[in-house]
Amino acid sequence: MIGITLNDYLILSTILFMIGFYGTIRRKNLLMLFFSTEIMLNAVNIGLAAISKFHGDLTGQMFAFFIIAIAASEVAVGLGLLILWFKRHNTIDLDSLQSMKG
Amino acid sequence: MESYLYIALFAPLVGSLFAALFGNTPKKLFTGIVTSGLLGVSLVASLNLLYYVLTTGNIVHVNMLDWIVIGNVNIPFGFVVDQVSVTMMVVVTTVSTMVHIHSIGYMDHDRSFNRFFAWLSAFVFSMMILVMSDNFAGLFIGWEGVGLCSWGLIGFWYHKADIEKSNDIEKSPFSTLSPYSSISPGYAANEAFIMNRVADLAMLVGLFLIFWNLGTLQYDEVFAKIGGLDHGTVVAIAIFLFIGAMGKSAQFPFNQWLANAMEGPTPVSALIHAATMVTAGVYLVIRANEIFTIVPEVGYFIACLGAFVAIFAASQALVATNMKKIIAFSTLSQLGYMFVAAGLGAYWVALFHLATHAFFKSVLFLGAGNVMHAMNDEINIKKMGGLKAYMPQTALIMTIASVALAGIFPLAGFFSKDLILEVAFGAHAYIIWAILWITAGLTAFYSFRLVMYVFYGKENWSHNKEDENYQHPHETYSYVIAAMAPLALLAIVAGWFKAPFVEMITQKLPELEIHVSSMTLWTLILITSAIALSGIAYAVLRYNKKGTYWSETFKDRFCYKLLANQYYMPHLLENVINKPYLALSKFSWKELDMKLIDAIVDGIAKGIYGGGEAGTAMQSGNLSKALKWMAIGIFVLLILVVAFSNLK
Amino acid sequence: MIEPISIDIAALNLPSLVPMLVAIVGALAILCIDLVTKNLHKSLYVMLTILILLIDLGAVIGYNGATRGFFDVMLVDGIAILSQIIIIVGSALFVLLALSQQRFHEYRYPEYFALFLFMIAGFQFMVASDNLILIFVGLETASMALYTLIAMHNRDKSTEAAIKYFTMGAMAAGFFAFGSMIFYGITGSVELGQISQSLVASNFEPYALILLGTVFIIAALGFKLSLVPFHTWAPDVYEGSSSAMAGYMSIVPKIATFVVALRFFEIFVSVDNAWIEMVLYVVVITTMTLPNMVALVQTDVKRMLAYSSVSHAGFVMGAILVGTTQATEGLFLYWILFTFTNLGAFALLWINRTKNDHGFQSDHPFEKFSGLIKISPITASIMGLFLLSLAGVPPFSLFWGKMFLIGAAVNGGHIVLALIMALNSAIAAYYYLKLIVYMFLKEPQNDDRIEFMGNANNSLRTVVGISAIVTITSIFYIDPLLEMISTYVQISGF
Amino acid sequence: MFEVVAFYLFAFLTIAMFSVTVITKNALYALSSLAAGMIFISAFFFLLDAEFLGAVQIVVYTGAVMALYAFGMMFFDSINDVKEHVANPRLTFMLTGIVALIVVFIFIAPVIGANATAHYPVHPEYGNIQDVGLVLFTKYLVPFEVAAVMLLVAMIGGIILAGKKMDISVTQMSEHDLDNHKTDTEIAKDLK
Amino acid sequence: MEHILSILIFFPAFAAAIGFIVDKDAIRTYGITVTAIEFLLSCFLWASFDSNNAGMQFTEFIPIISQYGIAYNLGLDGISLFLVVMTTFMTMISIIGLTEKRDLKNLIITVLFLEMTMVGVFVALDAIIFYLFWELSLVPMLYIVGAWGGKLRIYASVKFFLYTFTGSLVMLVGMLYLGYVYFQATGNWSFSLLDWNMMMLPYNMQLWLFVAFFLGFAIKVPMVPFHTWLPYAHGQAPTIGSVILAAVLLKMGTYGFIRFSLPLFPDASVAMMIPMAILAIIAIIYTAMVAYAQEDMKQVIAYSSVSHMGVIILGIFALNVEGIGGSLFLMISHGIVSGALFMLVGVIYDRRHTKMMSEFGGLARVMPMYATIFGVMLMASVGLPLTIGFVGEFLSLLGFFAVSPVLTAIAGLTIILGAVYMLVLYKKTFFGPITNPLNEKLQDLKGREITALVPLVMLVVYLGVYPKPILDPVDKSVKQLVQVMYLKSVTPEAKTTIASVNTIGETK
Repeated sequence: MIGITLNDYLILSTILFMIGFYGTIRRKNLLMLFFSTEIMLNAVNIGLAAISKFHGDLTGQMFAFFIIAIAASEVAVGLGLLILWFKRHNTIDLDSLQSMKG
Repeated sequence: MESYLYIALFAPLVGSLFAALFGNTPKKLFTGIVTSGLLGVSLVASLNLLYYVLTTGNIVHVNMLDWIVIGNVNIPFGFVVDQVSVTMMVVVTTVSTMVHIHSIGYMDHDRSFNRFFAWLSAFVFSMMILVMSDNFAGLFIGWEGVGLCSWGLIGFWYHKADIEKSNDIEKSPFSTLSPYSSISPGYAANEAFIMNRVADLAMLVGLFLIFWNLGTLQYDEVFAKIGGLDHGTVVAIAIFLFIGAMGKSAQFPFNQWLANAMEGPTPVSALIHAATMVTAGVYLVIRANEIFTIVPEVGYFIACLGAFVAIFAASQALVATNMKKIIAFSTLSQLGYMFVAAGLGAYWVALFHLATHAFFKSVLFLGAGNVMHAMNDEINIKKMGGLKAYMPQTALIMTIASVALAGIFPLAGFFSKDLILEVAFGAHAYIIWAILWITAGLTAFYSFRLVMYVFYGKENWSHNKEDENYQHPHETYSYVIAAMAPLALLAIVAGWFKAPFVEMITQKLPELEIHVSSMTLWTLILITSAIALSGIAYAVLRYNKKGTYWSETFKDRFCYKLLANQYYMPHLLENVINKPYLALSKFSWKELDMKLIDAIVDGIAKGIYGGGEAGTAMQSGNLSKALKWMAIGIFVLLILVVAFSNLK
Repeated sequence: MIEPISIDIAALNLPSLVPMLVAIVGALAILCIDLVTKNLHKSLYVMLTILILLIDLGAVIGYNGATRGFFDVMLVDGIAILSQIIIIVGSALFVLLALSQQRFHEYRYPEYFALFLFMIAGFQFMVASDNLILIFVGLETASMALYTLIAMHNRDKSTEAAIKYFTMGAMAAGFFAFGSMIFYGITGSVELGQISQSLVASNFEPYALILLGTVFIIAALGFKLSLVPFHTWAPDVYEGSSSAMAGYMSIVPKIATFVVALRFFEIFVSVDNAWIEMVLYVVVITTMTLPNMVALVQTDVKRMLAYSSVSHAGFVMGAILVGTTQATEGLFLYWILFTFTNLGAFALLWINRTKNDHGFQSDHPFEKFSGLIKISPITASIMGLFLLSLAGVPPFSLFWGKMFLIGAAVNGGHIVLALIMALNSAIAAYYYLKLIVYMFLKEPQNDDRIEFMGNANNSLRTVVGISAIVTITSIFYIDPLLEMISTYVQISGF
Repeated sequence: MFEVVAFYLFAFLTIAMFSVTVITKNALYALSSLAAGMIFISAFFFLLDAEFLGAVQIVVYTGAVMALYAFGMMFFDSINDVKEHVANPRLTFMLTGIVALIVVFIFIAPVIGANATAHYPVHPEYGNIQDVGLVLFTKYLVPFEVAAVMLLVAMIGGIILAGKKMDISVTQMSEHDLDNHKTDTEIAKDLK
Repeated sequence: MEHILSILIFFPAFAAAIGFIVDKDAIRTYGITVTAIEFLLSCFLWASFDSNNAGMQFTEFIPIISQYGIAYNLGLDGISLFLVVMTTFMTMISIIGLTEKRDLKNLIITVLFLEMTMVGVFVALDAIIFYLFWELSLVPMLYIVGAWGGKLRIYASVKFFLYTFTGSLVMLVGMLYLGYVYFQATGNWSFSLLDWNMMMLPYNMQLWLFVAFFLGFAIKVPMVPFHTWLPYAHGQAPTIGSVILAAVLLKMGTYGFIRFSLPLFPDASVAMMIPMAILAIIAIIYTAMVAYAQEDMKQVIAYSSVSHMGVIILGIFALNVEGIGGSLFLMISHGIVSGALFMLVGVIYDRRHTKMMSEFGGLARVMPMYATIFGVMLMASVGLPLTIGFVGEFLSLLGFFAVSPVLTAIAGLTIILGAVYMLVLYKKTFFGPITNPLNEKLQDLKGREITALVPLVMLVVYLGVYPKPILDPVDKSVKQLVQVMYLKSVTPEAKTTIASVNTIGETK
């Protein structure tokens, strides 16, 4: 009977990570862009949890736990920045911030 | 004796410096007098030394102080007075003293009177160093020194503008029929200096060869060791030294500068370009006779070249109307004679002719100077005529000089020149002899052609002030004549001292042996004198009959143009060397340096800068682009993983 | 049923935590003060911050406990101490710049200084641990604070800069997490020491997977160190944030990350792994060269300096590539000298920051500085001094760093690298020279918009003065400095 | 057997959800699919008997994060479709595609990490929560505290950035204006 | 007495530092006094120099980076002595003859700083210290050219800086590598030349290091094809800049060859004799032609410097006492002569604000004294015997003749081509009628210019007639140098070559 190996989990996590990755470089709406970064972090979490399961080692879960915390705080700061920008320019379109170049 | 040596050497320097003090001030008569006086002192000292050497036969050798001492090099300021150098000293000091005095008169109207004497005395000093030095380096000092002074004196009237070149043979600065000796004094001066430099390079190479083979430049040591070298090296040394000599003595192909040097004031021509400097080459060959005797083949080449130059120059003198150039050409041809003698190993003969020639040629020039002075710088002999009536002494002196030059018994020229012919014959160099023989005739002819044109016949100028060719000829100052008299006298009597001279000089220079019967000798003397006389006769008679020499038809002939244009050598120099060199230089500056080398340097810089501008494309300022760049970074790294995962 | 766990406090080696705690407590204290009394002048907070930093510094220097602490989470070895010293000193000098003559938005917030201290604590955790988790958390703490600090300058550019930095930072965080996950997966540990051991034990198998993890870590660290091609944020962020902050960012976060990179790459360099060497070679060379070239064409001084510090980072990255002890010493020497010089340069820009720059497309265009030598010779001379030092003209401080690093490369057998380093210094000289040319060789353009030293006051002058003195007198203290560095580096066995 | 089914089911669901999140034009869809995805992920945690994580996941994300985003979206009133003109999606897609391929390809090889010694072994007899608690409050106490600080920082940051004081920018006001003691509201008016 | 070299280095710097306080009306006097004192110090140095001691004298040693073997290590021998004296002398002269008006204060202070670096280069015995001064000298020069120069001044100065900077950075890598080699050989670090001279290097390493150092030096000299910065720098620089640049800065490169390349890489030097000679000959002939093509007086002299530096290089790579000694002497003479020539051009530029030859003509009539001094310097520049120019040129060529008569003959063209461009320049400028009415009323040399120029003229003549005072110490030290090369060379060919070029009768 087919069991689920660590690889399966890792592949899944990779796929999710890449979806998030794709989203980050594709999205132009900053809010949605942040969604994608969340996805990336969550994908990693799956991997970590899986590894910790298959190694019988708790570190992975710890790591995942901290990553969740990090993700949460990123949301806070990110939204703060977005709001700041939106108040001035009434848009959160990524192409609106191009005042510096070269 | 050392003291005399130092006096003889440094008196001119003192004079020169003294005159130089007033170099930029208006004419001060005493500068002329002082310098002349100091030269007189130098002359006396030289005579004293001559007497000493003559009587005792020992030579004076002093080592003043070290000059260049490093590594194997040890070059002192050393001076030697031996039979050869003392002869030169006496000749130089004599002529230059007279020339100085003469110049006081000749230059009296010139604003740069003082500067002139500063240069002139400086020249004498350099010449003295040249002849008195006891090593090749010292000789080279004098060698360059005289070059410098001749530069300063040829270009004495530097303020004259350049003559534009023209094809009209009457106006072209390149022809001997035009009133211009050269493009401009400045040009002539530079030309002379640079041409000499070319020869000097060869001379330097010669010195280097000597040094690296013998480890010294002292005459005595070099001549002592020279035999030990292998033949090839000695040949090389001899050739290079002689090339140096060719430059100074304006031998072909370095001859052109001498003719152009006639831009300088006439006393300068008399002193530098007739009597002394141009003979330095001959002196070098004589001085280094130990080297040249080892390599007779080189000597023979020298002789051939000398013969060629003799006739080459004489032929140009035939048609020239530029008085000074005529005399310059004759100088050139006489130098040819000397080289023949030197080349054939008759060194003392060469020296003897050098001396006699110095006397009569300088006085000839001085005479010409008087004439030009009287005709306010008219130089075309065809615009003169009948001047004997106005300036008899000058006429007399110049005639004497011409006779001496022609080599008529018993004047000085006869003894020395005739000897050379004998030498040539005795060396079985019959072709050379023949050439010289013909040249003797030509010489006699053109010198008297000059005399006739200038002093006899009808006056080709007008007394009346309105005419543009108005002239007011007059005899020059008496002291000028007085200054010329001794030289004229020497031109007559110099030959008579042949016996004591030989007796003295052969202590230093090899004996002369001519293996021909006295019978042939006499015949030689006769035919030589014959051709000389006939030359004179032709000149005189033809002029008296026709009043001119070349028919108008003849003037259109090529050979006439050839001679009048100095065998087109100036044109050659201009078009084959000067212009291409300038063009090449411009090319290497504008094209190579600017457009190639510098462009490459700037190109690299520009390339980097351009890279920067291209690099800014990465910085579009668009966030999503930036994120893409990160993705690309990951991508590239992964590619590297896949590609090089074997690296470990 | 869980048997009680008993922990020996002594074994925890709490002193290893003290420095960070000092910073954190200080931050909290500032927050409390703000709660109690509002609208106190910023100078109070600046001075408090400096005091706290001094105590912090004392705690760092005075530390003489074991290298390991708190269940081996803490790792206080030589380079940790060294880098903390750099971090703290740099920060202390930087915070003085807050006492600017003119009023700027961020300095109205007491929180600003609290965040600042939190950030420093974050950096300290980064360098004082080899546990990927703690490193990650510390890094994020610092970053969060940094994003906020940048944005608090509160003009469009600064907000834009913060957003850009933040977004890319989030992505980098993802990379870091992913990379760590892979290493955890392979080795079952998140502590670099153990990772290294078990990798050596398994002879780097599965190799491809290890390299994969490495790639993502490189990307994450590369972002922080602004290595090409992860550097694209740097110029914009530097330009957007205030000159003071820009100068700070060019120094402190980087040294923290450098230490992490040092610890990480040590795993591979110690077994001189060919792949890493190649990759680092590529990265180092591009990071040195490309920003150098781009800096040539900049029209704004601050942006030029941004590129230049990117290139400097690449230069120092070379030390990690070489990997010898001398190289590591060189890294720290270089960075200490660079700290003062760069801080000085940015501080001078900060001093010349004026609010009425309307009409200029940026804060510090080159034209603004033309003929400065005629207007205020001292400023011009000092700025020239810093630029020459950055260009590596002896005997100014950075020359010794350059020389030492190139020397390390040579001694490590990387002649080519050394040559490229040298040539890059030559390229770099050009854009530093560009500003010198404007200041010294051009005529001043009398433009009423331009006002020099508008932001200057004694404390700022002090910072510049200190930097200048350090830059000039380097020749006298290089020897002891090097002694100190080498002792610290050698005890931590790099 | 159940495990397998569950894995594939949830794998499919999460992938689907997240794909919607990154592809859809409608922000609302994106948000909700994201939330759903998060919940499904927590399912994995339960599968991997990390109940604690699972709980945290649901609480933090669907509780906190999503709420925040929701507020954010209302603030930016991007409920309706957002229009994005992606520069060249094909390149982007290929880029990620290739990267993903490589990574997956590498992952196909079994992770030989199995031999790795568990430094903090799981004690099934305790149950996950206690287990986690043990490690978290011994080994990972410091990171835990630092995380606390981080959250504090994030909080302060969020508050400041979104705060009212940022509406007016002292940085952009001339010293002169600042000197005549204008109140912030006046200044704000001037800026309008 | 112990620290005379340090005093010599840092006195000008210190003076410059406190010079900021001096009022700008008094600054010229201040500058003259300082440089005069400096010159007297260097004379004192000369006086207390022991000519019979070929080794280093007045050495000082203070460790700077002990663990990397870098030390503040100074010393002086016959090779560097006169370069130091010449430096201080020319600096003094150039400040005396200074006619610049615009912010004089900055200018003089910069020159004083420059003097420090120049002296430092010549007395440093530690490679890094040498490099330190070497690089530092660029900065003041950059400022002088860039701030007081002509139209293209910024381009010129930046080009000068970057070009030389790049070259010397490569050299720095070479130095560091050499230090590493020394470390491997002996186990301890040192960058001291004296230590380095102790070690023998394998042939290939010598070649590479030679190239590295070559880049640094050749660009500074400058040797064709690295010379293109020079015409710009000279053409744009103010008079004082050109004077110092030509007189001293260029000598640093050739000095570097003698001090580093020859003793450290004897075999490489032997192998490079002919290539270097060919480069030198190209420089001699090619730049002489370029100089002839110029229309700007200053450019002529600038290119002529390149040409003369070619002769110096030639002499150095003769690898015999005559050649090296000669090139050293030529460095001194070229320093004095070209310095004087640039000053003379400056004189006319001050009066007419143009350097174009076409603008002039017939100046000899209105400015006789100027013309005279120019003439003297011209003759010295074309190497007329009994002027300072001859001795060096003669010895350099003589020396190389031992290596290759043919090449020497070609290189000898310098005495012809040099005469060509200089005399043509002289004719265009001073001879002929006065064409341009503006030149009618030009004022001849006046007080300050005379006081600056006359000493130079006297030197030109004195050292031309009696070069012994310089040649003696040079002889000793160069003999020792050649000895060192002979002992250190590892390949037998090199040994034989060095021996043969130093002995009489080996040339064919």
